Amino acid sequence: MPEAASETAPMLLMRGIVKQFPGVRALDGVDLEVLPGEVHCLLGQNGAGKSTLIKVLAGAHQPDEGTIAFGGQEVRLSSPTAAIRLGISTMYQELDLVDGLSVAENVFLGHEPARLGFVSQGEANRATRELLARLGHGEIRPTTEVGRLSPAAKQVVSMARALSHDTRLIVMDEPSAALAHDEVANLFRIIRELTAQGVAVIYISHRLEEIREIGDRVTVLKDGRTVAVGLPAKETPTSQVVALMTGRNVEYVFPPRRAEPATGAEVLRVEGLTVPGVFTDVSFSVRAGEIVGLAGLVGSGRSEIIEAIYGARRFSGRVILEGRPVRRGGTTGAVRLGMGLAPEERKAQALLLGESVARNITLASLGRYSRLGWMDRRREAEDARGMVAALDIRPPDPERPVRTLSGGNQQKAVLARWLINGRKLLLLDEPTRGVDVGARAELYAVVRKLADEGIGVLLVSSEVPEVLGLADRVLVIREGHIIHEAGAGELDEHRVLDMIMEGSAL
Amino acid sequence: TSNEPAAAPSTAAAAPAPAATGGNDAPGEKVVIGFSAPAADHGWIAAIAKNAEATAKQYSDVEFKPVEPTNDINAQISAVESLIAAKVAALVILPNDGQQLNQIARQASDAGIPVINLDRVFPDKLSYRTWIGGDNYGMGVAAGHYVGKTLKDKGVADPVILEIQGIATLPLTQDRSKGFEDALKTYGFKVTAKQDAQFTVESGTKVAANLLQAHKKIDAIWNHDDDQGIGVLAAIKEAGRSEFFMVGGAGSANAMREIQADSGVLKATVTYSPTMASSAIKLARLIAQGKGMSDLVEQQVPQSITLASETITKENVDKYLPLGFES
Amino acid sequence: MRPPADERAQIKVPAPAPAAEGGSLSRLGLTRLGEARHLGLVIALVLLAVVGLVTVPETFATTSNMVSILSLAATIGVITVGMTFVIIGGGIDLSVGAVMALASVWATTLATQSYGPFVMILCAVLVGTGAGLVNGLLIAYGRLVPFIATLAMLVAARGLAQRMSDRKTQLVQQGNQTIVELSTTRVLGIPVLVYIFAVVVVLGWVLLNRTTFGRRTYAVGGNPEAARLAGIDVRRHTMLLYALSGLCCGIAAVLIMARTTTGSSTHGDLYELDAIAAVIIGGTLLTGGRGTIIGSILGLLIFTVITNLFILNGLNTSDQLIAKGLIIVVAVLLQRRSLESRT
Amino acid sequence: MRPPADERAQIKVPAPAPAAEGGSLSRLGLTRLGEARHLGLVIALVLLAVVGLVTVPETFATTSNMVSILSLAATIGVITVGMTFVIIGGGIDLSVGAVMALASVWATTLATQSYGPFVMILCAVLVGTGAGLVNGLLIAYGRLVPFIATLAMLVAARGLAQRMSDRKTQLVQQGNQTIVELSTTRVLGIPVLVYIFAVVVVLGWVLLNRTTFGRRTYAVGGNPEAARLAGIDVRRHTMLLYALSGLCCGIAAVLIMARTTTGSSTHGDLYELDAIAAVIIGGTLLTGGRGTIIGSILGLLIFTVITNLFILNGLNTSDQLIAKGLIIVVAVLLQRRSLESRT
Ligand SMILES: Nc1ncnc2c1ncn2[C@@H]1O[C@H](COP(=O)(O)OP(=O)(O)OP(=O)(O)O)[C@@H](O)[C@H]1O
Ligand SMILES: Nc1ncnc2c1ncn2[C@@H]1O[C@H](COP(=O)(O)OP(=O)(O)OP(=O)(O)O)[C@@H](O)[C@H]1O
Ligand SMILES: [Mg+2]
Ligand SMILES: [Mg+2]
Repeated sequence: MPEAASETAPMLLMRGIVKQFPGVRALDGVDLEVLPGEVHCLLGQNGAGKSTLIKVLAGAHQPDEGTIAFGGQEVRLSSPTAAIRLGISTMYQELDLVDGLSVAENVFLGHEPARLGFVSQGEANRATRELLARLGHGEIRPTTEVGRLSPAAKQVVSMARALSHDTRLIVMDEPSAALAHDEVANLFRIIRELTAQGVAVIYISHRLEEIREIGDRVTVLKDGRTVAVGLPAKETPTSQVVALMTGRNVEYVFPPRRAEPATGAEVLRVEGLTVPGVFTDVSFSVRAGEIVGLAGLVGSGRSEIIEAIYGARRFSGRVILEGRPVRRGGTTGAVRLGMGLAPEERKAQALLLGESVARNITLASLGRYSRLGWMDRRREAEDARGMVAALDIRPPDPERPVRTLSGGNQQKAVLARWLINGRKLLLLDEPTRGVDVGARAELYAVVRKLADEGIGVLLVSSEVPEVLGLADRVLVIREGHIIHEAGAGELDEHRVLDMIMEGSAL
Repeated sequence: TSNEPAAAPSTAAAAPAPAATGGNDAPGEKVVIGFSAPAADHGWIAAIAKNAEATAKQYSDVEFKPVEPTNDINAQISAVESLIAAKVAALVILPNDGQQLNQIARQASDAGIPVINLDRVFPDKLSYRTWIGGDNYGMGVAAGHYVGKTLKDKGVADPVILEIQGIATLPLTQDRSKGFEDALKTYGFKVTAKQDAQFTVESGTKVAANLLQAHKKIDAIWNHDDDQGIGVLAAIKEAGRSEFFMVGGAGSANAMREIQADSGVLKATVTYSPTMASSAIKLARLIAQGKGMSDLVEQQVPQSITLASETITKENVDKYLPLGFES
Repeated sequence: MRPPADERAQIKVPAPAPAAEGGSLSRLGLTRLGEARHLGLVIALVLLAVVGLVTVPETFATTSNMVSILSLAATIGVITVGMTFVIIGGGIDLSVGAVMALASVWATTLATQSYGPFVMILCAVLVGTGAGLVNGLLIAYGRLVPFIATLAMLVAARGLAQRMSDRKTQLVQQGNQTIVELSTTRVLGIPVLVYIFAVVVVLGWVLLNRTTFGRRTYAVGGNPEAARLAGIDVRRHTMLLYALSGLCCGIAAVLIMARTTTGSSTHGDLYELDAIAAVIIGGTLLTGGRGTIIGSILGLLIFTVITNLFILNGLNTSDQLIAKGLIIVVAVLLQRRSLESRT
Repeated sequence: MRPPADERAQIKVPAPAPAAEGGSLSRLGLTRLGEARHLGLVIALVLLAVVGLVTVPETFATTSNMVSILSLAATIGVITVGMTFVIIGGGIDLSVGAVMALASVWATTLATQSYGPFVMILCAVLVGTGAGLVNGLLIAYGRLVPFIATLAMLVAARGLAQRMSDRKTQLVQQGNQTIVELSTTRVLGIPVLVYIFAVVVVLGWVLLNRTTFGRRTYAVGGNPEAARLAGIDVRRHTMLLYALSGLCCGIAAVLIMARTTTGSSTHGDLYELDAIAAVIIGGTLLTGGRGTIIGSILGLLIFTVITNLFILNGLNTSDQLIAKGLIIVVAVLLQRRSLESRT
């Protein structure tokens, strides 16, 4: 198919696109060429400019320089509507849904089926139901309020919206970040359907194996510039792609595990933990120096387990930290006892986006930098600077608003918040979501180093290879129960997948 | 009201024309008179401000220096401070609240500036040179007598008498209510229910509409203020009620025209005339120039002057109409 | 390495379902109908009615008292409808009372009155809409914070109203009594002005719930960036929301002229607080994106019934105020309770 | 169009650096110092001063006039400091004026006055803090919307103040003139009450910028969920913010007693609107998480100077209001302009 496509005229041709934000040259002359019916992958580190480029393509940003030709004609995409009219629809990276509206209302937002301004809601619901069925998610009701859906379901709604337009080119900005990998397979099925009909797809992801599976050709961005065009997705070696993206030779590997199982004291012990309706009777323990991974499907209750341990939700059962039962003191108590949580949704749950990196890092340890409430700002700044250097947060400027950092660096800032505070137990929920390859490797190294220093780590990730590669021990969760526990070395991805979906290992 | 087609005499003209009595009106030494009053967001207060300004304009020897009217005590204190700093020859002050402005008035007096206290009285006599104002208690008494006598004449036993007050937190409101109550007592009557409005048309409508629901049969209503009375009358008309009569307060031209026409429930109003502002300016001028009132024997202006509250009915309304203020 | 595609497709179905399925039916059916979320308000109203029936049985439950409550609610009710749109759309309008006053004054000047009642009505509506448009332009295109822009309008509109009326109360003249008749004429025992109120509420409800304009209002308030990316002209829509609120103020001005037979710069004092409070008690979020017209109207009725009850019982203002504060808290707690028990 | 290749290579070295390098310095140095963002306000103040110097040259620039401006600003200024905390913390407090009135009434009852001036001051401060605590409890633990909870407090506190004072103005008695002396005694030509205002501002600034409490306030307002997950007790902190605002109202009550020699249920009418407006003009976001004390005080001074200029020029109320509306819009536009030119 890609071979056939390459002979036809390009559907989209972007040349020399420049986009300047105040103080940032996000795009510095990007070229992009997409053929009809192909899956064109866009790769690049966090902050390389991928999202900015597709926002230009969606008419959401106006480029400062450069030309765009669509279907052989030069076009000006002056607004999102202009792009939609041309047949370019976009699934944005930051979910672009309105929580207060229903699924159907979101899908048809801006182009509601209407007569004289009166929405025909029945028609919208019916069309939405069809779209969702086509996406393999007939169970999502068109009338449900979107705010009540899980992130994965929201992603599906976003997809349905993109498909609700009569579209010739669909842009997907990290659609798989919120999906577990069975969901991803479903996504790929739909992408294949689309391309078979001649629709082109621009696909952005930080998971290189996905690129290999679905992609036809690859364009690599680095620092707002195109550094490689039209690489064959299946043939190009991973190392070459990574080198192009990062300018370095980063190995996409996990740091070495300790040789023998951790024998340190038990840091955390959980007994009969239950949150009714979410998970039941969960018991396990984490030793000092050990990384324990929780594997499971989206919605299997992993985040809730972590939140319950952290005191962020009500539970029954016992949580024992270093031999002492934790009383339900809420998150304040948990932090005081030495726990730290890097939550699932960085921006919504962890960061003060408008504040500086330094202030985000010290947020949970204000007490350490104050006497009688009075801040010792010099010591605070010093330590924050030290943390920025230790974790190699880039750019190494602790006073920069955290909002302007790339995803990986934001995640490092969240980790730094707990490192600076001397934790006994770290709870990591999807620590590498939306983080690029290079930064991932660095994060893995940091987590391993922490464990080696004697901290217990509980890790949740929807990427099974990550759990297997990083953790010492793996707990497999299905529908709120622990169904299997084993050393990471004894498991492979296929077995884990079988278990979390079928429970066949039981 | 401003839009009455019958070109009623202007408010300024409604102020008593300077009577040619002796040398009081002959130009004298040039004086600056400072003036401070609450915000003119209400017909009566607006008439006060206009009367003061119009009267000052009649004299070539008076420079009128008004400051920002405001309902915020704090800001009125500031305003008076600025007049003291400007060293005016006399100060006419209608305070938002006499007690709250007392200290600053005292400061003015201590600084040698004669203060003419208009209407709402300062508790400390050292704070002002002369007080001129209406008789709030007397106003209540006048209304009480009118209501009491009328009902007695009709032979109504155990009448339902309602009272619609102005702003309840003003001392003047409490004085008026006291007078009304005391006068009614002499006939053996008492007020059945009272509610306070905000001196605005709209609040009058709102309170009256609810009161009319609460009382299915009413004999008399006294409404403290003719401005809010427009709203009260509108609510009465809307409810289609007419079994009672109503007495107004303050004496606006509009109320007088209603009384004159005798077409509705409004049968009388008791005056509380904003002409007092004109008199206050005249007094300030005399005091600043060291003159007395030429009709009186004394060499100096008296320490206090209380206007009488008069009862205006269909019989005497023609006489009063030129003095009514357009609210 | 991974299970074959078709197999996975099978398995996948229930994946995000537990989240959706369980709650969706009850949540949806009810929230959309706007019944569950208003239960607390209805309970509060019923409690107030019971208090009325117990304390003043012979007056409270009469038709004439009900009509009176509705007449009282009409003016501010119309304003509340516009305010609901603005707040759902993520804004706030502090200028409503002042704009209503300005419209009432402008419509009752001698010049306007000389053209007869219909021109007066037209004038009020145009002045209201115009002021709303200015708010909208300042906020949408001048990018002023709504709080500040409408505060400035509040101050300026009151000043202008005082200036135009020379601070006098302007009577509706004999020839234009058609306007006053809106409040005095009754159809089936109910004043015309109550019908106008009802029509505005119904139109507002339809606009919010059945048209693209309403859909987009929720979107603009809930997530303006998402709305923009969906091709909605967020600025234009914002501007229209304030114009709509201004239009409602214009209609309210007609009603207040009918009720008080006057135009005055003192009309509508502090209406902004009452209207915003009614909207928020009605369950609309101050941050935008959520809310209902019915909730706002219920909230408003609670306030109106409270005042009515107090006056029927002859309570003095101080006690009224204290009780009102307590009732507000109780009403909101009741509403929260009833909402939570559902979820 | 593009810089030469080698030059680019230079810039590129740290991955997202080109973005960072340019803006960070200027952004940082200036925004942190809080100077750039206040430039517009300072310009607006200077323009107003110029107007003053031109229209009333002999009175405006006098010391006594400056002192008068500061005395006028003091009461509401103290309230504005508390309001700034509440708004940065993501809330709003509509009850400030009413709570101040209640505190002033409580402190001037005959019973309280019999214990002397210090007990009166203590009483005002305690009543204010207590009312603030009730607000805080309702909001943080009762989970009422701040707008509604503090509106209920506004209404109830006014009612209670009227009831306690029997709607009468209560004079500070002869024996307790110490309180009045706060406004009449001058040190270096400046009344003590201006010093109190200054001390409150400085303490507020220190609390916000130099203590953990201030840090937490920004965090709680900026992202309450993140604050909670970072171990901050968001509820307790929220409660303390309202108590702090109440404390400021208590102090303001002392100042208003000093200035007016009275306690009264009518004190502080509509102060809530003025204080909120000052805070927002000062650049604090109504959504929380951002803002400065200095901005709020500058915003307040703009309002006060406007009033002062009107007083000195003897403008009539209507024109004042119209002008005030326009000036607000211009000041905010100026501020926006100056902010934008920096970024
Ligand atoms: N609205 C904006 N204002 C200022 N700077 C921006 C804006 N949007 C993006 N940037 C900056 O532009 C650069 C490119 O960002 P972009 O979001 O396009 O990266 P990306 O390749 O999508 O990264 P990621 O993989 O983390 O999503 C970054 O430095 C970012 O901080
Ligand atoms: N606030 C909530 N209200 C109701 N149900 C919820 C809520 N949060 C989560 N759930 C439900 O609880 C279950 C567990 O969800 P959870 O997010 O813990 O799963 P997870 O394994 O962490 O998946 P993910 O990888 O998406 O985080 C799901 O059925 C989810 O829909
Ligand atoms: Mg991106
Ligand atoms: Mg999760």
